[in-house]
Amino acid sequence: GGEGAASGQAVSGRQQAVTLRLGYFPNVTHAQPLVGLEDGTYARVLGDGAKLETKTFNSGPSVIEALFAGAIDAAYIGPNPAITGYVQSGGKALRIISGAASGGALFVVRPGANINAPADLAKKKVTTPQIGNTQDVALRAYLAANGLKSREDGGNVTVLPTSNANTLTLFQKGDIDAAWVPEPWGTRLIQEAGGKLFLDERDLWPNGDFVTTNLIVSAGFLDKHPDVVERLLKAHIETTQWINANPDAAAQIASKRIEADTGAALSVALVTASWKNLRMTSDPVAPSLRKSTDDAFALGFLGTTKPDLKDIYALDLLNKALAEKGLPPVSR
Amino acid sequence: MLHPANREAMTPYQVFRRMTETRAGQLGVFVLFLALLVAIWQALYSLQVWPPYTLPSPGSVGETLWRNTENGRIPRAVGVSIRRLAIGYALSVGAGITIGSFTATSRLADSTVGKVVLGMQSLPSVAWLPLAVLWFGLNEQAIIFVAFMGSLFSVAISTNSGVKSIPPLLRQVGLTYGASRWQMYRHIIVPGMMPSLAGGLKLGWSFAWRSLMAGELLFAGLGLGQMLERGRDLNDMSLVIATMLVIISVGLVMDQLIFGRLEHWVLERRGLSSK
Amino acid sequence: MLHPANREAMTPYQVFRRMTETRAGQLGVFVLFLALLVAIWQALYSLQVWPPYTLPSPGSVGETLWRNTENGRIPRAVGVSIRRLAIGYALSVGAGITIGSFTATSRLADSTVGKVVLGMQSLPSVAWLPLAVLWFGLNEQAIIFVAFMGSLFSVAISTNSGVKSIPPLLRQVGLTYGASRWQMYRHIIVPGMMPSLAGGLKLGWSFAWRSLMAGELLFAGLGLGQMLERGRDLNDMSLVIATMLVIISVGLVMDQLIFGRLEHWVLERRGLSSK
Amino acid sequence: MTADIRPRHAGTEARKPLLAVQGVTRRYEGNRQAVTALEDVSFNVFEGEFVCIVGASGGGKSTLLNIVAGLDAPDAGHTLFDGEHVKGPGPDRVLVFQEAALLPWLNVRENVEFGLKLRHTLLADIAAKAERCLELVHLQDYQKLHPHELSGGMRQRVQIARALAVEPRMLLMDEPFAALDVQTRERLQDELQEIWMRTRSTVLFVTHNVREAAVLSDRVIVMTSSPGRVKCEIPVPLPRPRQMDSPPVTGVAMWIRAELQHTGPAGKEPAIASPS
Amino acid sequence: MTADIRPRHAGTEARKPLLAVQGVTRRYEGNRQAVTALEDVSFNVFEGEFVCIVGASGGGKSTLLNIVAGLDAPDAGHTLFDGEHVKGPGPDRVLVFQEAALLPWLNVRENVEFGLKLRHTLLADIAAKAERCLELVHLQDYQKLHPHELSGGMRQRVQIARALAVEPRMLLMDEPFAALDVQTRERLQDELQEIWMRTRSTVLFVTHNVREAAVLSDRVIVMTSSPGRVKCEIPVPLPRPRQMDSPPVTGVAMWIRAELQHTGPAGKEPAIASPS
Ligand SMILES: Nc1ncnc2c1ncn2[C@@H]1O[C@H](COP(=O)(O)OP(=O)(O)OP(=O)(O)O)[C@@H](O)[C@H]1O
Ligand SMILES: Nc1ncnc2c1ncn2[C@@H]1O[C@H](COP(=O)(O)OP(=O)(O)OP(=O)(O)O)[C@@H](O)[C@H]1O
Ligand SMILES: [Mg+2]
Ligand SMILES: [Mg+2]
Repeated sequence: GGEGAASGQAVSGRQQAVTLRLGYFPNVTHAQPLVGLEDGTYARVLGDGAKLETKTFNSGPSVIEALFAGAIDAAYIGPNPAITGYVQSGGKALRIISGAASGGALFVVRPGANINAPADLAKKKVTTPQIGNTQDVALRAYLAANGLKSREDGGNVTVLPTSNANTLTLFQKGDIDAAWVPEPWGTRLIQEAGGKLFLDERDLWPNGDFVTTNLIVSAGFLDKHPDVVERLLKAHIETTQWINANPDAAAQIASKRIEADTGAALSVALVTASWKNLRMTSDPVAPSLRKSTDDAFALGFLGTTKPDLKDIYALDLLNKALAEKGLPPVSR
Repeated sequence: MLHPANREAMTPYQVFRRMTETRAGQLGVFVLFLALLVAIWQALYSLQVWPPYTLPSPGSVGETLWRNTENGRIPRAVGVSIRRLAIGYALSVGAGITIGSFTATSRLADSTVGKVVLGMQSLPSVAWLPLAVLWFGLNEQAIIFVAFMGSLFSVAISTNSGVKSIPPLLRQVGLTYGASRWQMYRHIIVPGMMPSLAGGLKLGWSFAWRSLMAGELLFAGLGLGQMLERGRDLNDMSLVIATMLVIISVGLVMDQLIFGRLEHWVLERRGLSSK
Repeated sequence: MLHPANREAMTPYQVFRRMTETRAGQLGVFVLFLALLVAIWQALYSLQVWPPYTLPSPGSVGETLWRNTENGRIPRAVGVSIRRLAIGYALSVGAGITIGSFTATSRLADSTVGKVVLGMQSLPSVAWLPLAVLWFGLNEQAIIFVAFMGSLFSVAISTNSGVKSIPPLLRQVGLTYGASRWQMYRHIIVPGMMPSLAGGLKLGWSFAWRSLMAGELLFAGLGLGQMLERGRDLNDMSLVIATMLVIISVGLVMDQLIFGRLEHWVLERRGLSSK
Repeated sequence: MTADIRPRHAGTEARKPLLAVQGVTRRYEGNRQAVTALEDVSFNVFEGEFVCIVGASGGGKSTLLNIVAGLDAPDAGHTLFDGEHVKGPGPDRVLVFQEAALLPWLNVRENVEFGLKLRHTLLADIAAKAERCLELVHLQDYQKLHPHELSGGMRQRVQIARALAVEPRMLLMDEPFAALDVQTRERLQDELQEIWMRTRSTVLFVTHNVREAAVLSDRVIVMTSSPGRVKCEIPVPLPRPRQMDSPPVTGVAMWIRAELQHTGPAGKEPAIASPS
Repeated sequence: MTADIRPRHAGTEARKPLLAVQGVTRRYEGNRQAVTALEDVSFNVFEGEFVCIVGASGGGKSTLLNIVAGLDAPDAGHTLFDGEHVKGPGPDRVLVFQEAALLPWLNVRENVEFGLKLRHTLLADIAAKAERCLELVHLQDYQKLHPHELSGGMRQRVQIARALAVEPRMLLMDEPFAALDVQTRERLQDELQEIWMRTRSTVLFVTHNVREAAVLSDRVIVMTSSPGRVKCEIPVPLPRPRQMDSPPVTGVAMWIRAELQHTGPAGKEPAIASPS
């Protein structure tokens, strides 16, 4: 990070310090907070006017729980919990203010399973991380596009939503034939369990872009402290740029941060390898979120009325910050 | 039950107390109590103490309950969970009683196996998930195994302390009539530990039940644990609370049908009051 | 302890039995037993019954244990978890005994609060997570709350059955000496339920401990639960098993230091054998 | 002990009784079998009186004492203590149970102090009284033992000491001396009489030993069994102290024994007539 | 019952004793206080003999019976039963406990059948024997009750019936009749003698009632207390059946009573000399 860079923001002395409580996962898809918190960029850019507190989580739904309960103000999070959080609160609780990462989902097959074409998936066992999550929806949509169906829909592909950790064990044991998983699991399946890459999800999307991580903020906080949110976005953008410029140094920092947060290290090599399949970007890739929502709704995961995502994005501040840095705006 | 004439002179508290003298009255009081709890809940909701997406209204939870009952999801989940529980728990009761009475009657076993059992009891159910997957793969057995391990040690421990709390005089009765080791178990140890075991079995059951909820997270294979997780995953508090209510009800029904009776029966024939 | 002369004539089984007659000997036998278990483990590993990534060698687990102890992670995690546990459990014991003795002595309370307690006991700890966040935010209190709720009802239930299993004769002694309601609690009910409560407190403790492990998943804030979760996430079986061993050891030490003594003390002054 | 030949209970008929048992009936409705323990039992006990109850095993004596103590309630009839309805236990009536009802978590001394503590007696008084009562029952050397470490007779003696320590208005004793050897028994009989005379307390005493009844009591109530009823009352207006083997005591004992014959349930006479 | 004037135990000295207690010592090392219950106790009991043990409360009688039954082990000395070291309980010696040791989860009848069941007696025999023993103790109408629904005396009678039902080689009885009324007690004394003569079993019987000892026994062992030692043995070579109030029995009873004087621990004599 720009260690020596001067603080761009002057803070008025009379203003009371606001506390910004930021949630994230100690995981490779949350690169910006890992790096930016560790090297101090966030604290520096937020300045004296805002005190930063961080909380780490293991799962998206618990982030939403915390946001609903008013225990955090902003968080890095995957698209699906963001959607359910928005829908469940009737559009009241949260806004997506930026993207953070794109890509990073792999469909890996076990060599012994002899899967060479989509049709070979018939009568095979495939796992996804969680029923109704991004990868689960993507797999089911992919099956449908290739004329296959999961067992519960009357087809012959067994789709088993199970935790990523179990997937690795089952893959090693040879109990499952394929898995549609996010990073770093895709890389781990390949490196540690001898899996074969069958499909990189990027190949299914225009420009290879689909959103993996968003930055969300609670609607109330955005109303009250737009200035703080703006500075958060600046820190986010700055860190994103730095990571893209210095991937190896960033991987070192991220690995260190993960170890500090969780007490267990994720090797630098694994972080680097996983990031090869990811792109750090502020663009929330809005069309991919919409498409994913539509697929999920069609598969029956989002209730009985078609979800309305009209106000889910609040990108004005992001575009303002991007403009200040001379970067092109993003669209919703 | 109550003479109307008496009623007038009684305070509401006395009326309720009187009601609890009969089984039907107890049920009535309980239902009234539940109604009171629901009323408080509705009040909290109406006062908007918490936003509605963190505390849904009783009405919306009721609606979720009804919808999922009607479309068969809740009955199916309950059926699946209870089946798993029944198997896992039955196995753990059998094995637990065996281990527990063994460790309680042999000092050597107590200071080896017994100590390990004590330690194992503190393992959370999630610790068994990797092993379950490893040994059984993703299937019913794996889930049942988690429920089994969840309650095994607690049953063993309560059996152990149940055996140890048998008055020595009762053992001596068995001994003086020349009971063999097996006869001691059959005629003294097992019946003698019943009062204390009854409570232990009840707690063991809730260990099994809670572990089952954890075990059902192994993979999405129906069951109440999965339904709860689904509610959390979708941040659907109505579904979460509806599932919690179902879990509580199953717990209560189990207790009334099995453990309450067991305990009452054991205490009653010993002349220990159940009041 | 043992006369060498005697030793020759004894079978190994008898030697071990003899050893368990003293405290130090018991420890010795236990250590030997553990050594045996480790040997079996090593044999399983060497025979490649399971692939090494699912069953790591004792050596690699030992190495993980040692590394994480040296760099202070395990001591810190243990410290954090035990602190949380101590607070949550102490609160639940206080509240649980109050609720339990209340429901055991009032039929009205038993058929209202008591029933709700029975139902709540079957709720898995994860069900408390949303409420914990809602009421306390993401902080220590929230985690402690989960541990508290995890054991509260079990303590209440064991207190309840402990009170109910007090021989009526002992109550009558209190009554005939004119004990007030408070004196009955203080002098008859509380000491009278101790033997049965001692076991209940032990199980309550493991409920608290297991719930804590679930509560620590609320956010990644150190603690053993988090360490276990991490090991699972990384499929680092060495870390998983090392953490399990730490959890088991904490459980054993707690038991030896607190519950074992409590139970021994209670049983001993009542003349109930602990053999 | 000095001779006491005052006519203690002259004109008792006119006085108000301390305890009035009136038409008391108690039935146990077991799940398996119903038992009538007491049927229409009535009698009075006057202040300062020493009344013994004798009767066959299973005849409802313990049930009766429980009811008087307020630990059990009759199905019909009622008991008046000092003119008031007995509705529950009270510190004015203390029961010495037939079983050695010691609190297992207290040692001998703490058990004896139990009643005193509940009454908020001064600490110094507690110590002194407990000490004295332990000496009475010859257990001063066993103060620290717990109940399970005592012999049957020792347990019963602790219970007696506990009751004597609180000096209640009325002492209800259910076969208190049954587990004691002759010597201890006689000593405690003497002590009990001495305490009774000194504190002017009232005693209701169940015993199977007819000689004990004759030596101790002002009046003996003989009960039949199945169901338990009052068969008759035998007055014992002998001067005190009485000698266990004196002819008047032997005579009264023989009278009680004669009344006791055929108090058992009909049709259950012993196959071999007992030679007495 | 017919008169039995056979010299049952002539030449007992030459015969091998059924039970030989040799130098038995038993100390309880409590945490708080150590108690010597028995010190160097030795005596023999011959096949078919009826031996009574009398002694002060806390004198180690129950401890002694426990040791003979094999439920407790001496710290020094040993017991031989039928020439073999007693190492544990065995079906040839059955103990009637001082407390009413009934199994609370069994009803009266099941309690009586307990010992028979353990011995794999034929079902029909179990029923017949239980029936007979219940009648002996007059409890045939209370078969279905559980122990907590019984009176103290009834509980003790159930225990006696349970022991009699198995007809053991040696019957160890610890104050079995203490809780019983005179009538029941005398009837059971008679029954016990009758059974003893019929089955030729051996009985070791603890009692506090000196007359009971005189009426029942071939020999009385008098024990001192603190620590428990054998003070003396009194032979009772009277013909049977004996009458409770006959002069020889009264004489033996007075002899036992005299031996019992001053058996208690030194310095603990009653303040008031008992008048007997
Ligand atoms: N809790 C109970 N439930 C049922 N029946 C009972 C209960 N307590 C006593 N009984 C019955 O009541 C009758 C009288 O019992 P009680 O104990 O009063 O006799 P008792 O005169 O004291 O006899 P004992 O001299 O043997 O002590 C007995 O037949 C007994 O079976
Ligand atoms: N488990 C025990 N622990 C410690 N001391 C004991 C134990 N059992 C008995 N004693 C002591 O041993 C002594 C003898 O007890 P025991 O029961 O044998 O007497 P006993 O002769 O049967 O008396 P009683 O006539 O009162 O029944 C007593 O002083 C008692 O305190
Ligand atoms: Mg009685
Ligand atoms: Mg004794």
